[in-house]
Amino acid sequence: MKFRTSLKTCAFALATVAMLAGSAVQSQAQTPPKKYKIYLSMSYSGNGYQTETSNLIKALAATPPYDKLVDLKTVISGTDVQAQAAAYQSMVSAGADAIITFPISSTGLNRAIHEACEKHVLVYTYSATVTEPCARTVSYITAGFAPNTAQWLVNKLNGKGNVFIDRGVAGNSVDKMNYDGAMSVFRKYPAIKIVAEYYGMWNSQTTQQETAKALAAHPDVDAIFGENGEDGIVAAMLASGQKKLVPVTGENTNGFRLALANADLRKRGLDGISSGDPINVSGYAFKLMMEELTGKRKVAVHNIEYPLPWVPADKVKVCTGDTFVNGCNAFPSTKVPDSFNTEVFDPVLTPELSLNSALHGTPTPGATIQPLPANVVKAAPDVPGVNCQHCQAPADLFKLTKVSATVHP
Amino acid sequence: MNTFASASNSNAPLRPDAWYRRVLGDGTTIIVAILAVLTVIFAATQSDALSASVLTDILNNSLPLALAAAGGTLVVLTRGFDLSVAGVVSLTNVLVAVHGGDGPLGALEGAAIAVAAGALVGAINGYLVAYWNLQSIALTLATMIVCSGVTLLILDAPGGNVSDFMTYTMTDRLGKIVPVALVVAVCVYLLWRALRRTDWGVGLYATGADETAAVLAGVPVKRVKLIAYILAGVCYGLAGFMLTALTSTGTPNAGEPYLLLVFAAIALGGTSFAGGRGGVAGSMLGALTLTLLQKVLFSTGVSSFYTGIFQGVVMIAAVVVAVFFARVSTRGEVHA
Amino acid sequence: MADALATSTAASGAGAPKILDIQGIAKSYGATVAVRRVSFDIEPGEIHALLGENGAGKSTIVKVLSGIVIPDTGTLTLDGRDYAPADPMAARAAGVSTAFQELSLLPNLSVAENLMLPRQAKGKAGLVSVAQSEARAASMLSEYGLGHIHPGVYVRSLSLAEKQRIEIMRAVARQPRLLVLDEPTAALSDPTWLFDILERITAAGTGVLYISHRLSEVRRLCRRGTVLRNGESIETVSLAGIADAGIFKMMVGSAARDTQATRSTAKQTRPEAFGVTNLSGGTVADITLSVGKGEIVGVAGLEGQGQRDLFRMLAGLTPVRGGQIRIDGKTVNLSSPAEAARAGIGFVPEERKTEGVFLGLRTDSNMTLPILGRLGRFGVVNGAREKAAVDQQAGRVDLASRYLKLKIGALSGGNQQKALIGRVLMSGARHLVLFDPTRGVDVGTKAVIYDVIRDFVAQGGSALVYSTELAELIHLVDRCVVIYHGTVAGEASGPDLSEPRLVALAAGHGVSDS
Amino acid sequence: MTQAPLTGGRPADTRSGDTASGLFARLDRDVRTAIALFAISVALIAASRVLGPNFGSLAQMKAILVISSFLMVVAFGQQMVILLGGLDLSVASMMTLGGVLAFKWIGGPDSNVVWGVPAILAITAALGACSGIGVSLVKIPPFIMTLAMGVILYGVTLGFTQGTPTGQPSAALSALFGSTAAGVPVLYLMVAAIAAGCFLQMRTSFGRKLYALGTNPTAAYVAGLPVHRLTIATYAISGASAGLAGILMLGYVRGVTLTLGQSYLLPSVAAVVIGGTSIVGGRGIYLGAAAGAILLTTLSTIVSSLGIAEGWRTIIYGAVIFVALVLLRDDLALLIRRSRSSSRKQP
Repeated sequence: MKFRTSLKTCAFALATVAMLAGSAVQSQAQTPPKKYKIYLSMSYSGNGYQTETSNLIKALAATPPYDKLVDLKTVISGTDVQAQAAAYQSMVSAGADAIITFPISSTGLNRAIHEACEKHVLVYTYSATVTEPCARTVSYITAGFAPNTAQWLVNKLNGKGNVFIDRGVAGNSVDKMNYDGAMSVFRKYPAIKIVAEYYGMWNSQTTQQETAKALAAHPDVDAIFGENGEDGIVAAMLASGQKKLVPVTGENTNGFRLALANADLRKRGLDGISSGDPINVSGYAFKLMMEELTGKRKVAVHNIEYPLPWVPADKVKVCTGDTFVNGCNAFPSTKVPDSFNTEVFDPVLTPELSLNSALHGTPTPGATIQPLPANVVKAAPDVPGVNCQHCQAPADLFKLTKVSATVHP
Repeated sequence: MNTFASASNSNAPLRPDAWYRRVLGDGTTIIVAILAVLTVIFAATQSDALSASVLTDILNNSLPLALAAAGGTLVVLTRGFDLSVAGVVSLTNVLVAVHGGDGPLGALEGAAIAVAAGALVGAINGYLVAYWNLQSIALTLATMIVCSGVTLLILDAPGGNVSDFMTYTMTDRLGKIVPVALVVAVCVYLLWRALRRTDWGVGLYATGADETAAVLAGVPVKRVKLIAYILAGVCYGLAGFMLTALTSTGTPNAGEPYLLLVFAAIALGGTSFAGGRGGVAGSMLGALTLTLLQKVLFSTGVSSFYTGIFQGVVMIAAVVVAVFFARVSTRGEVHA
Repeated sequence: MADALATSTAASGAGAPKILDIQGIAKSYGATVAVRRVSFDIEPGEIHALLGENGAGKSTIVKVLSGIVIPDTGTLTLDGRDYAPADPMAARAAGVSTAFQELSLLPNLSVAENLMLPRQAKGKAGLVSVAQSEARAASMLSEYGLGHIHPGVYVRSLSLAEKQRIEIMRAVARQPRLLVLDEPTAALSDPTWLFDILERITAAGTGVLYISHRLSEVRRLCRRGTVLRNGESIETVSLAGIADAGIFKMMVGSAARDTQATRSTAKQTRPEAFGVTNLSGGTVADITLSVGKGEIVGVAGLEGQGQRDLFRMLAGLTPVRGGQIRIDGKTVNLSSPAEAARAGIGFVPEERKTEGVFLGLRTDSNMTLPILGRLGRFGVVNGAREKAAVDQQAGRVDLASRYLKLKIGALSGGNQQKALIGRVLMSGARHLVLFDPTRGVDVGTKAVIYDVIRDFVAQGGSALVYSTELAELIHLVDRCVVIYHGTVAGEASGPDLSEPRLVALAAGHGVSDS
Repeated sequence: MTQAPLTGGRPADTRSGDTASGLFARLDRDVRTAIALFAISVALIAASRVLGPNFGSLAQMKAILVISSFLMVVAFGQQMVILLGGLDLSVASMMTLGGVLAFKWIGGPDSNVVWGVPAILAITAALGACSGIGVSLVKIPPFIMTLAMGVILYGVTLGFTQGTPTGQPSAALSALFGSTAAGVPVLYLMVAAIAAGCFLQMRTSFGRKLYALGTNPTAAYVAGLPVHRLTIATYAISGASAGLAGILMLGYVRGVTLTLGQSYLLPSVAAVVIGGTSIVGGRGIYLGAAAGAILLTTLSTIVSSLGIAEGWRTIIYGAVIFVALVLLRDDLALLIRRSRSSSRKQP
């Protein structure tokens, strides 16, 4: 009886999937009539980012037809590598079909992932990457966040001025890559002086403190290159009590975008680019993984690039509703905290998602999973230590894609 | 019993404590018990719990912590605290990843580097604590910070390349039976047994229990401390080395989690922070317990959000039980 | 002074090369002078007694001889060779071994390990061989008649007496040229064991420095003895030619005379202030005594007879096993010092440094500690009132006001003791329980302390005082209870209250043997 | 302390109290330490002028003070515990908890502050008291008790928030760090707070008994002090001050993360120890700890403006801590005096 119903539900589920996907009939016949056991492994760093990414995945897993198809378990391991490695191993022995994870180390988890692959467990990492070739990594990292924002700053400064660099976590590969990317641009301009360089730990609170210190020492700063937690930079500038604000580049916190949208702050000199790490990368990774798992897509590439968000100050538009309709890309502060990462959904990649998905992990009422565009997968360039072990980074790794150098050294 | 009672029947033979008292008094007993319980739960809740591969994984994952805890124990036995463990593990981790060579010889070279670096840091700590009377906890904090600085100079992002020999052979099973990790652990333990049976070993316990009396009895207290810190450094070095093999990479802040975990393991192992009581074996088992606990919490499906609570409770429980048994086993002693 | 030196040098003038010759040793710690000028010598095969009150400098001499303390000035020669040990091992190597009063045994090691320290017996591969160590230890133990102690036993489970035996045996077993024994019989109920050993080794020409409060022992063992007082060697005497009283006089010195103040000899019966009945606990077997209002009762006894635990039970430190404690007529249960204090007991412990004063704090803070609550409102201490209280109290115990602002650790032992007693009085105690209140303090301070105690009782308080100095008790107290083997051996008061009488009682036999 | 019988205690600096002359020398050693630390901080800032014209500006000092205020608050509780001869490793989680609760409860209308702050302080104090009970009654080593408490609290916070702290910033709290005259109000508050801290330690009977208990637990027991109550109260204070730091942090950064307190654990210990407080307890004053906190903050500010690799910055940071430790050793003065006076054996 039970078996029968489950069979029926699966049949129904598959039918819908097939309908939506419009893919070949054989594929559904082949797919086994069972729930996929999927583990979401987060290495808790404790900032809102972690929760929002996982919420998107939970929301998608609860969106028909995946709600019938997916048995999702979330596992949080501490901030040390062994803990997460042990978690992977436990998941494999618990019979996971797939693991989608935010890896804490780009290299430290390779063994555990390798073992998982050998047991035919599909491993997807989102946002952060690993160098183990058998894993699929979905990330924006390689999309040129640092060089583009840095170049934008240089253009803005006409090639001369004092700049702060707000870095992430010392000794982290992404931090190094962002730094190298930014410096690859700044070095070209001898008139650009890096007067302070500090670690904001990718959270608003530390960023604000470190920025405040730097501002006190260098009130004459002309621009600030920021990373995640950049709303702290704006907060620090406002708290420092100087009239004059300076251009800031950063990632996608709602506080930052609202500040960019704020008219009188703009008048005081605030300007900037909101770019970098999109929450939605986890949703995209999950959908991609499901399509590969259900056999509806063969993913050939290991490292998949997520398109770099790029929102200049004048493009910031506060949404009235709970979705990004007619080009709005930020939410009123009554709806989300400043540290909320806004880039939560993409009309093309994840139309199923809404604000509540990101905030509470709940599916959007009435929404059903939409298939990803057929040729969506974009291979990411190799970056040694980030997404491949022994490899050469392409010479044009830090090429400019969003802006072009308008000033010349 | 009081002085006069014993004085009056002072010719009644005095034999060593009954075995059960000694067993109870020894903190290791408690940790073994806890370990047993956890293993049973684990075996009951996870089908392949006792399979060779799972066991090897657990041993591999807990070995670095076990080694670090073994080192920390030596310092705790002298009534000291050594926070430098975090720095030294990171440091040796990147040193091995960057300078370690290929094949068995390369691994050996890496181990040598790690041990040397650890010993050096340990020597600095030990000298300043023993001969300059600096507060161990504060000094080693400074050493830790400096070490992590040096680490960042050597490697400013995860990297280095670790030979396949280390990555795979060193974490495999010898002849498909005995996990290398187990072999390493046993070797370290045997080494400790040997050291315990030297004048330094006896002096270590004497120093920790009562420094004044130890001096009166002619124990070279300062040298004993110095050596303790050096050997601790060596253990941290080995921990960093094995961590490199386990993670097959050098990570500049790999040691940070160990800072507090080490002391958790030591406490679980029944070593007294008042010095002079406990041993390395307990601490290594304590480390194993912490790893196994994670596994059990997973297999029993405890919501990951609350794992911390369980770890903390287990720690406290272990110490309380140890304190209690210690009292039981030492009841009726004359305190002169 | 000069003649004292003369005699000592005269004594050491002729004869075979001395085992030990000490000349003009001095040692001071910061402000506190431990030893001023000490000179004496020991001949081969001699058991030389070192006599003096607590704090006279005996233990410092022991530390100097065992290489723990390096003297500031003075010379030592051992077997005619210069002797300046840098550490305990050097002393041992030179042939001096010591059985310490504060035993140097490690509780967490086995008897065998302790005996072998710092070098254990090695087996194959140069590792410590437990078997061999225990074998050696066992033979040693049986050789010295302690065969009943298994060498594998942890020292922490030995009785105090056994520990003392082990400590002595370890020192003797090293076959030293000079054996230093600091209060070796303190915990031994039957010292003949030790005496036999001493006979054996002195026959072999070993010199022994023997420190003990028990004159009867000293007389039995030693031909000569050197008397210390306030860190100076007063005289080296041949014990045969001098009576106990004479020795005591030398030890106590002028103190005996100038504080020979009038003692309230009137023996009227007083209402009880506090007392104990059939009290047992710790090393106390069964003690019954009572202290009247306005009365000073002394307690005498050889070391380790139970007096310590008696006092500590009254202070709420040692748990009571049986019997009862009465204070102001009410039966009380003193399970902690706090309760004892609430009950009106003011306790002065024997170990001033470890249990009495707070070395890190200023003298005035030390004194006001128990009454801080009364010195202000809402837990805030009123500086003015505190100062007033301290000054008033300082005057009472005759403590110079310039000391009050200093850390108490910088004060001499005498002044520390004054401050400590001042604190106890301040706390508003009605009953003083003083354990050796004049231990290691100079003559002047002693006089002050006596006076303080006297006017305390004069104002209706009561006091129970233990002292190792019989002379002191005799002229301070109204009556004196003598403790022996954890029980009351007897009591002396009025004309009966004399040293021979007390010595006799303390030695456990009713009639004087001197 | 076990050394005492061998070295005959430490007359140490105490002796200079009556012999040495000059106002500075006559000050209490701990006060001297604190002043020395302030001096070092000022010297650092002055020296940093070479880095840029705006170094050493009043604005910079204000900023440094504001930022160091959080560390100061945590360090206060930490120091109370260390004075006792203990250690509180739960401050990090406690601080986070304070921040998270504040975010949830105090955020929004300012009226919430009225009940929210006391409520949170009460909770954190109670949790601290639990550690105190474990340490004093159950006799669990402070290191382990507070470590475990920290781990547990982190788990609780994680579960309580399900990963994301939710709530609103509090205008009232943010006002403390007012935008324009940045620091000025805080400045006064801080001076007052430091004074209050020292007052609590020096002038209240609680503080006095705390020192007594720290210097000599045995004597404290024999003297009949309420040892258990003192211990528990002290850990409660530590918990509350960590909680307060968390609340303040919400005011500063209008939002909280679950890593709020992590970066304050070791600095809190470092600030206290550098401030001349002995880890074995009984000596040191809050003025020193506060100075230590300011020094550490100043140091990191200046270091982050040095154009050198992060590695070198960290090394410099650690090295300065080390130097401070050596310079402020308890018995340094004594050692110098000895090595000058005679070839006496060193303790």
